[in-house]
Amino acid sequence: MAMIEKVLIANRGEIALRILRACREMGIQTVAVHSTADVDAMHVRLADESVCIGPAAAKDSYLSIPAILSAATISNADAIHPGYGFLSENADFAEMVEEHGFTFIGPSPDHIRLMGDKIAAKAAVIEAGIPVVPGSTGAVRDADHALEIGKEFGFPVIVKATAGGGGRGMKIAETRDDIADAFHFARAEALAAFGNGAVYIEKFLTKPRHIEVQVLADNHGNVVHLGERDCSLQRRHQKLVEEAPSPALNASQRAEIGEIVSKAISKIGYRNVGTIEFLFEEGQFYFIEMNTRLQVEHPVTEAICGIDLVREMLRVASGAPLGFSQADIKFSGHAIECRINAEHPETFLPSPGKVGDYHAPGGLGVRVDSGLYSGYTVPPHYDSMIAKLIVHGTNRNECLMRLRRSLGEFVIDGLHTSIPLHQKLMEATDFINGDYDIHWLGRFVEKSNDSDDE
Amino acid sequence: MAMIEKVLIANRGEIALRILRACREMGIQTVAVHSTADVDAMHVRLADESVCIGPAAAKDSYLSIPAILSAATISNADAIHPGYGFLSENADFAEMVEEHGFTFIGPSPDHIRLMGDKIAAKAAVIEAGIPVVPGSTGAVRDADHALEIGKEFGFPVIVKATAGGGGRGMKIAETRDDIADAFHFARAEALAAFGNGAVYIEKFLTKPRHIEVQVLADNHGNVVHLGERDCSLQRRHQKLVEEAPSPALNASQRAEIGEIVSKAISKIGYRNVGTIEFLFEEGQFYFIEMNTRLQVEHPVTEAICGIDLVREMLRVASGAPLGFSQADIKFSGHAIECRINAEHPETFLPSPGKVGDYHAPGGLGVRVDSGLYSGYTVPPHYDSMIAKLIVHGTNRNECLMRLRRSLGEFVIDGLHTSIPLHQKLMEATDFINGDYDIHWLGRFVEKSNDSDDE
Amino acid sequence: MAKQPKPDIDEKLVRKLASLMEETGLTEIEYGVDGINIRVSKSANIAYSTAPVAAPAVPAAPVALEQTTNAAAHPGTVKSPMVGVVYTSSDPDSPAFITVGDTVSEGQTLLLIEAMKVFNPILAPKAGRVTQILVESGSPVEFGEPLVIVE
Amino acid sequence: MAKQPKPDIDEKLVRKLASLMEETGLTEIEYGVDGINIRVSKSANIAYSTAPVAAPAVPAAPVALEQTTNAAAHPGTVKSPMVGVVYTSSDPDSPAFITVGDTVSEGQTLLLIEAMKVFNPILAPKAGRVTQILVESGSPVEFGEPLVIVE
Repeated sequence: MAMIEKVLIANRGEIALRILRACREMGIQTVAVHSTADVDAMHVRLADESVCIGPAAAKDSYLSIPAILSAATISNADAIHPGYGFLSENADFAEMVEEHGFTFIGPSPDHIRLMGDKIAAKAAVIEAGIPVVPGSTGAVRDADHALEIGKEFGFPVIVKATAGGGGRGMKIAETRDDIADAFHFARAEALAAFGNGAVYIEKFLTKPRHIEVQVLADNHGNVVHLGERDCSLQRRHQKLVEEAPSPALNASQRAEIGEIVSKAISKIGYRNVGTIEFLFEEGQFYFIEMNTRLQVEHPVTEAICGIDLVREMLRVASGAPLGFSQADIKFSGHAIECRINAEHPETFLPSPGKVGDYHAPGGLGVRVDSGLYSGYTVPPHYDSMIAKLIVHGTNRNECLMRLRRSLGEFVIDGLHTSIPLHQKLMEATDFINGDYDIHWLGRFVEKSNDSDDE
Repeated sequence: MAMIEKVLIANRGEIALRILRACREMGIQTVAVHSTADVDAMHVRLADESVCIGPAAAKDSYLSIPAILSAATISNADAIHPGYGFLSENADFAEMVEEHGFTFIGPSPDHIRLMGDKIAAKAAVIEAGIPVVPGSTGAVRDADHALEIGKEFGFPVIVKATAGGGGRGMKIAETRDDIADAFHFARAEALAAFGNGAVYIEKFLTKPRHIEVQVLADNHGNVVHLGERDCSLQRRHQKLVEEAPSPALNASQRAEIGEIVSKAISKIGYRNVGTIEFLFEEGQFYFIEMNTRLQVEHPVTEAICGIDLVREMLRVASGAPLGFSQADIKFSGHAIECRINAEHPETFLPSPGKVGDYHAPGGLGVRVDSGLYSGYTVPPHYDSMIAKLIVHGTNRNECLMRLRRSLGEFVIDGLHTSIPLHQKLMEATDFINGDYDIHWLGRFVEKSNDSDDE
Repeated sequence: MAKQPKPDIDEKLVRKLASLMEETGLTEIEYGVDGINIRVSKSANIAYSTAPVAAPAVPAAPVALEQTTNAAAHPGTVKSPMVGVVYTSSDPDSPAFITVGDTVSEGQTLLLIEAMKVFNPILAPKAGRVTQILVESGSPVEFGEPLVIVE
Repeated sequence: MAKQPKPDIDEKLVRKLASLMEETGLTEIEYGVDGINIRVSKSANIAYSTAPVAAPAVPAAPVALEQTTNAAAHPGTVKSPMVGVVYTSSDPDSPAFITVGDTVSEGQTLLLIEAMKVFNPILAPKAGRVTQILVESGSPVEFGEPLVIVE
């Protein structure tokens, strides 16, 4: 593959600006595509060229494959970066991009397709040596069999109807004393609900963390992992704060899971960036899924590794080999990202509209990725994330202090934003102690809103 | 000494904000002092407390020792950070600060005094093993003696009247062939001008770079150096762009001069941060002076070392030992700082006034230190520096590309700024190649203005 | 076109005013001298055009931009429903579907737009007279770009 | 000006108007002289009213602030010439130098301000009646802070 000279950025918002910046720093020309609602977007203003590809509705613009490929054709782009969301994990899009003679800046369509199919993905990663949530194969015969399996996996476990769904025919057994009851209950309910009493057993995680491992692979067989990110601070499956390294891992656990993941990626033959997401509980990792794209939270990894992931994506896509091996990658300090959304910090109602004064925090260790500017109007059609504040410090405490300081300097007038929620979070003892799981944020928000109402 | 709890910041502008940020990140309270012209300054708005100490004229406010000490008294501050400029290298001030029971965040008054006296400073550093520009001791007897000295120092050399000044009684000898003529000329002119024909000889540097070494020392005998900064891009002795590491030094030269400086600092018994400035030509260092304070360009050192220098100043001042030794300090990548002044980029006429749109660049590797915001009025009473753009990259080329990218994103409307000059600089072949000395920028500005006029 | 030679625009004057506006940060300048009257203004939104543009975006002269804007606002404007390449005839040897002054009926093909190797006919939304054709054959068009005015 | 040369823009006039506008805070100027007609305008700059204040700065209630502002604007206000600690009497056991309602003569001591262990007398700038004393003994004062109103 030849060096890429002009990239079409098939995305919007902060990530489009992120990609544009990386291109500009590599001397690569940029083409911004945008809907009619995004004509004033920062990255559209900054791009070398821009093409309007459709109306505000994403399905007719950012999700329209013909519009994007036509824009690439008329602008003579030679590669397309999909960003995240939209078409980034659409294998058909990746395939069509390549069929039309453009370079897709990401993994192969086959790998996107494989990881997009939950069952096939799980089978593939098991084969490649990645740990998954243990589950019984075939139906559980009787209560004794259930106990045997429960002891193998370790309690708690969950008994689930093979034909099940919608939460019926499911029962958790907290300890070995509960397993017989749970088995009989689940079987009876399964029989009543689905006419099929067959049940299977899975290990049940009560308070897992969400920890994901970033990988980077080239087309020449080189694979490295860039450590993990802890993304346990989620609410309704939306990540709000991410950090690296995870407060729950030590260096040997990091090296161990990293090596497992690198080997698996190598075996699967994956290329470009990717993330393996895990649940983590009591020292064990359990595969959730693989994201075959750049992630929102990639900057925390960049901060602790000193590696520009978008630059690496472009280099790998142009056929270049990685310029470093695993031994060259050093983790330095701690980084936290706060996602700042245009939404009410308590009700979470979206808050699009015109930005009044805008002033981003500055100084040592502070990075802001945002397409906002004073006078910009946040359109109501898309995701509410309007800025990312990424802070780096030599250790987690320094990082937290810097985050407090910079959240206090951040001015986004005219909209409700999640800044006040982040400020509350930074004062929460559990968060300060790194003591949280994937359920923690939901409870924190509820409690915090309740106490505000008093 | 006890931990510092409240710091009075005896400065203004970006450095006052820089110090405020470091304090906030350490949980230290801040007191901003300001003149009537700076009531709307960013750091005044952000400080925990602020005290108006006088009218706009610096001599009645930022240079008024009684006003600053009174402000420290009434606000119950326990330490004073002088920043740079103003009273930062005033030994009497440092002394009075300590006499009044406050901690001076900087070196001892004696060290400030020593290094403020050019002759005493030179003697002290020679004693401590620091190389200086070679000069003859005592008067030169005759042309043969002059030749002997010239051969010892290496040509060119400069013959100077012992009683001289104002450029009279001075003559450069480019080669050994010129030395007799130069000696006779200088002696004759010296005799005519000062009634004293005594002359001495110094090595003459034709195209030196300005390279300075950053040191950090605690009160417990620990000294480290943090590598060098190349500040050769100066115009009329005003630095405009600084970088670290210097394109002219290799790792062994860095380690060598660093060790010489560390040893000297140790011998002199200096504490807190300081900078030894050198001229550098043909592989040799020649002492200019020592700055006994934080410098404007300290962020490039922070970027490549991952050390927060203001935090270290505060820690050292509170009596804490350095948390690292020389072996712990790793230099990573390359950093460049652009000083952005409120002045016309060609005429250099000051351009104070009201800031219209203000938008700082963001993204990976970009740091902005500035007290500007939209609607702020840059007062005409003080230094014209309004922002510092500091960019870090894994190597010098990446750094330059990132600098171009971020200069292109920087919006400061309503004022003339040096941004266009920086943009020109980034395209200059000599600068790109790192091939410049202290005279280069002056010539570049002249040439560049001339070609614009065509 | 018109019979009498219209007084020409002195572009230099306008440019000078524009650069003065740029320099001074004004948003409007009206200037009248020797029978010439010029008023230039810049809308608040576009005030951000001194803004973070490293390289100039889509090359479009201010005058062209204004024309496009006017065309976009015209009620008879047919806009491009997609991004692609416009063609004024079915193949290079055939005559153009329409020329300025033609009367067209509703549903008549005005142009073709090629996107993804498919040629999409652009039909007249109503009957009328073609008063302007704003694109050239073979040129790229964006979504929403004015193509033809039918009055 | 010349009689009939090529019409040119008088940049100086526009610049002068622009700087006048800057100075005066006007948003529009129209100017006609000697057949020249110039009108300049500028969209209003939005005040940076909601500033980046992380922690509230100097604790001062809005009302108190307003009072101070009013006092600062009063022509009879005596302001502090230095930062320090104000005293209303020469020592704690002595009576205050002045009380509200007192008539004072020019040069009479109103208060003391201690700075650097030195007590500096604050003298009445003119004869008059003390209508307000705005500070309490022992409290810190900034430079320019209103102390007393003498009418």
